[in-house]
Amino acid sequence: MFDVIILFITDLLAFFGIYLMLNTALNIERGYAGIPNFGLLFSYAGGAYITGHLTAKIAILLTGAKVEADPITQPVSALMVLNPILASNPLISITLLIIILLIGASFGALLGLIQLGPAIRLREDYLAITLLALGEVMNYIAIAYKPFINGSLGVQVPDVFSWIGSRYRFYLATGIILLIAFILYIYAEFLGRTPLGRAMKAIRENEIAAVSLGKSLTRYRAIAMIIGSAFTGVAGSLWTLYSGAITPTLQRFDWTFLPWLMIFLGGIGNNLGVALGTFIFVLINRLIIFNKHLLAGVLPFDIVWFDYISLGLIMGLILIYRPQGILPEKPYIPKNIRRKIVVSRSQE
Amino acid sequence: MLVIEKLNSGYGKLHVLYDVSLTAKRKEITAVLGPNGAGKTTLLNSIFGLADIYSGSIELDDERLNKMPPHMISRRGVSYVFQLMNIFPNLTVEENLRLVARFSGMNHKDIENSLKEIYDLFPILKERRRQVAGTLSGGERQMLAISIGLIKRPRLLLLDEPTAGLAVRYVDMLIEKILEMKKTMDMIILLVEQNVHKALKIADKVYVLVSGRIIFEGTPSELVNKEDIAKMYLGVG
Amino acid sequence: MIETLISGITYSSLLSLMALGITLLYRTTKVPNFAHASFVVFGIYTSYTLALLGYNPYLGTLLGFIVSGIIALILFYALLEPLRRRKSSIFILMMATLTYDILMFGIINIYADYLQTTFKIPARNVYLAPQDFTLIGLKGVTIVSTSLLIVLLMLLYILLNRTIIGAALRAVMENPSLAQANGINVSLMLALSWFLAGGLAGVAGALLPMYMMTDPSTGMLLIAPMFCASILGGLEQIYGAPLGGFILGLATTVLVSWLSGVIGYWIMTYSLMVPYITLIVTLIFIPRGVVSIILKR
Amino acid sequence: MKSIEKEIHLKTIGITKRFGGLVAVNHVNINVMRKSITLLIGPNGCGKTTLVNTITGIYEPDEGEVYFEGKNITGLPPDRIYREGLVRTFQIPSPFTKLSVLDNLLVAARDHPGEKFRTHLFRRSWIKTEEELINKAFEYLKILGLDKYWDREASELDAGGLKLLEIGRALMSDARMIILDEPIAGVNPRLAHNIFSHIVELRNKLGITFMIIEHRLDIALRYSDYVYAMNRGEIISSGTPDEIIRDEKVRSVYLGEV
Repeated sequence: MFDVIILFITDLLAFFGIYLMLNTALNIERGYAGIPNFGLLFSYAGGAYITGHLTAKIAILLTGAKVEADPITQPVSALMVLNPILASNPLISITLLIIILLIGASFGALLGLIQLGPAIRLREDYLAITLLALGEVMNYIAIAYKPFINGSLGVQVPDVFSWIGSRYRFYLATGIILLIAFILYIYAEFLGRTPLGRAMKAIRENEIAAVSLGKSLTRYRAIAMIIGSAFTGVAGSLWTLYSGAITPTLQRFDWTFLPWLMIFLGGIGNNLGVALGTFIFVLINRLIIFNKHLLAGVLPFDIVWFDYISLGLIMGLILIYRPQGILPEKPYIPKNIRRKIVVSRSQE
Repeated sequence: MLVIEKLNSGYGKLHVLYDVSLTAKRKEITAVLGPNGAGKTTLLNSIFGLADIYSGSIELDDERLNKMPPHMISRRGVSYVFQLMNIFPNLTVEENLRLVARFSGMNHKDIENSLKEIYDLFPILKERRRQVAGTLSGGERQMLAISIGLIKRPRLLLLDEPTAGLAVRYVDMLIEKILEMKKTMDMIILLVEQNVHKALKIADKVYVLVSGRIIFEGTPSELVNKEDIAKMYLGVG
Repeated sequence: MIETLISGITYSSLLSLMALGITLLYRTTKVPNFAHASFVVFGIYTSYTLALLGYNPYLGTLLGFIVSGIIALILFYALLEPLRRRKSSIFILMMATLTYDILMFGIINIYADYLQTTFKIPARNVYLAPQDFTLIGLKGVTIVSTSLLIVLLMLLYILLNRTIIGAALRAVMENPSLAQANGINVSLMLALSWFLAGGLAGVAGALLPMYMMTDPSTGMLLIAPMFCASILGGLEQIYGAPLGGFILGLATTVLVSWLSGVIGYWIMTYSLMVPYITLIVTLIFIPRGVVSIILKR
Repeated sequence: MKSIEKEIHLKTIGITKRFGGLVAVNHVNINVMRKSITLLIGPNGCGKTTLVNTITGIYEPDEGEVYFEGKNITGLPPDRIYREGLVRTFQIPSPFTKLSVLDNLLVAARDHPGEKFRTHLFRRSWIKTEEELINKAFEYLKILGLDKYWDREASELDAGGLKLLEIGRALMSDARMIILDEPIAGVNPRLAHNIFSHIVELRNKLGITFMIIEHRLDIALRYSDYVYAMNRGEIISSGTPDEIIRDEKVRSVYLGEV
């Protein structure tokens, strides 16, 4: 029983961490810069698939191991050589993890720019169409181009967490996911308080006024998209590393719609709200999934479709009744200035 | 007869008009004057159901218009000629007119008669009837906008600054036409103008609206004699 | 080669029907409808259900028009109209269509599960081409889709230009506030445009299983080509949609098959990429569509 | 000294802007002298705002050229024109609604190192600039009487407050020339006079050139050096305030007197 609870909590926290990264990314893109990124899947899948493609290759380079088998098409035999080396060598494992995450971030950022590029100057609706349309492309590429992640079969990746012992592997992975999610969250909050974040929000609030005050629309949109997509790419990388394998089946529902639902629930533009929305959603969602077997056989259809309907309904209700979310956005007021003002007032 | 009593209205939290009362009679031109931002357009919007009414009443021939949606008010015989965006730019001149006529439930014969009347009033529109409305000059465009308002033979015509931004020859001509409309057509004309001089020339009754309140009510000659109001409106000391 | 051309024309006709609805909705409600693929999928399952019940699947075009039209009306009245009344932004409206797409995806899958258990058939591989007829060497779907496109375009033209309702619809597209000021019930006209757009997508969907293997997720595959065709034609002009549909449809089929002869067969696996590339090129060079170039001259 | 003051700061040559068949601005030539307060007057819909939009890059002119400080800026995008040192406000206030009043002003600052992607992470590299800017912003907020509201959401200001916020943003931009579109519409007379005396002060102290669109001539004329009167898209008269008041053409079309 205790094990089950631990398992549940680890799984919950891992999902929370991954979604927190995605949602803060989306919050930077939409909540700060006003980009309606309906194609979050593009850079997320990009990060996940490039990790699937490169992890083994980089591991071979780092360890210098002699691997005859092609790590993409014959992953099992390649991993038989690589995994023991990684398991016995924490230093190489961690280096590999860091390299992979950096690659995930830069590939994600690049993809974000590619996705935004054609519509960067255009109106919000064209922007949304372009981003949404390109969202699915990464799956088609991964399926069509076999050497990428072995087509629709997918690949397994070397385990960078098992050096702590296979028993604790998931705890470590979850811990690292949470740590990185936390760092990204802090960064997003920091960005919101910098002049850069302020300029992004100005563009979101009123394009023409912001441009007339010298803010370049394309420049700030691009920066927000680069930052956001880098986050998304990292989340994709971690997802692959956490799962140990990846197939080109990442869905728009899970990796675009749900993040939107969570940030709407929590409050777009407010990082704390986003984190809260993410936690509430993931908790309920995991509880349902964990207890789904209770419903199997009762319903005449696959329970998974029920998710689509219930979550669609919830989103509809949020849109109509509380589009600002649980914690609506508030202007940022630096405390030290407030203090200064109070002092100067009292002197007068 | 249009009777407005103690009207308070605005947009959401923005309260624009305060206790505005106004009466406009059939076969008369009632002009509402006032400086920019005084709430003149809001008054017209309130009559037409486009603003939020907090209190007061608007009655046209003893029928209450408050709370009716704009398309129902329109069907009660009210035409509103906006200051801007007042034509369908990609339809031809005649399509503009016929479209609106058909939607007011007129039969074929009435439409033809009404069209003839309008072409008599504005011969230039007859010349241009096959032209796409978006390519008309400013003055012609304004004539078309007024004609769109007239085609369904309204009981009440609301005109929002019809001469704004027009070339001189059009201003005089349009003012003449409005006078002609008053004489030949049986309707109430409520005119919002900032061209005081021209408005005073043709109006039967004048209201001056400043900061959302009516500060003067009377005939044009009475207004001309009250110098302080003229000054306040004109904004020149 | 001729066969590819014929297949290309069929695909283009179907694509045009879908893109037509997107452009129509964009002109009236000013919102890109991300739920359009769901309307198509409902069409697919309408003709499939008819086929299962032993009727001619071509009856599905008529029934699909009504079913998908109603699905679109529900979206309009349940989500978009309340949001429009609250003066929600275009962004919120887009989000609402995306949400509805998700909701409908769940519903159609449950329906597929239901068919599967009731008829004991695999309801996720809907392919009706084997039941299609042939006439003078042409497949039924080719004849029906092209002629339906022509007929529906003509009907749409007559509706918009020869009837009073169509005139009102055009007035709403041109200047909604002026239309409303002249007694046109704008909300009702918007509802009509949603019904028509949903219906057109339903017709296309009903014909789709005669042309290709379909399933509930076919919609996701189609969303990019539909929007691409619509933008390629030009969102500002209704009749741009079939133009965009044919350019894109022929490029995806004929051009790719010609290229596979020249470059190599492997290129075929990337034919799915054509709409994306076309979309990118269009947005960079002619964001207002092909029609805008033609009209300028 | 004299020659610098006589220098032309902004010059338009034959600016024309059409919308379909509508000629909104018709061959307009104006010269705004450096360090002057130049008024642009005319009835509603006469094309004043369209002229300003065409000068500041919101619209591209159909004909004609705009020179700012001797440089041709015709058709440049708004952010480039800001960079050249020419800033404008909007007739309909366009605040950044969800930002605080203070942030609204700070957004307008020029070349803020904290706005650069490369340096934004290093707080130390921009915090000094930020503090200086905050002090400067508070000075302007005090002048405009907005300092009590510095931490409110801009959407909480009333119509007059939003007008003032527009002006504050323009001042914050360190522009050499500012175009104000109806800065005192909806502002009470006392504050309006206050604003104009501050404009004069800023001109005298910092040498900023002002071009001002205004309807309330009773207030505005008193503070201006030169006036252009527009009607129906054309300049119908220009001169000193005294000359303009006496000009028959201006009286008849603008003031509506017989």
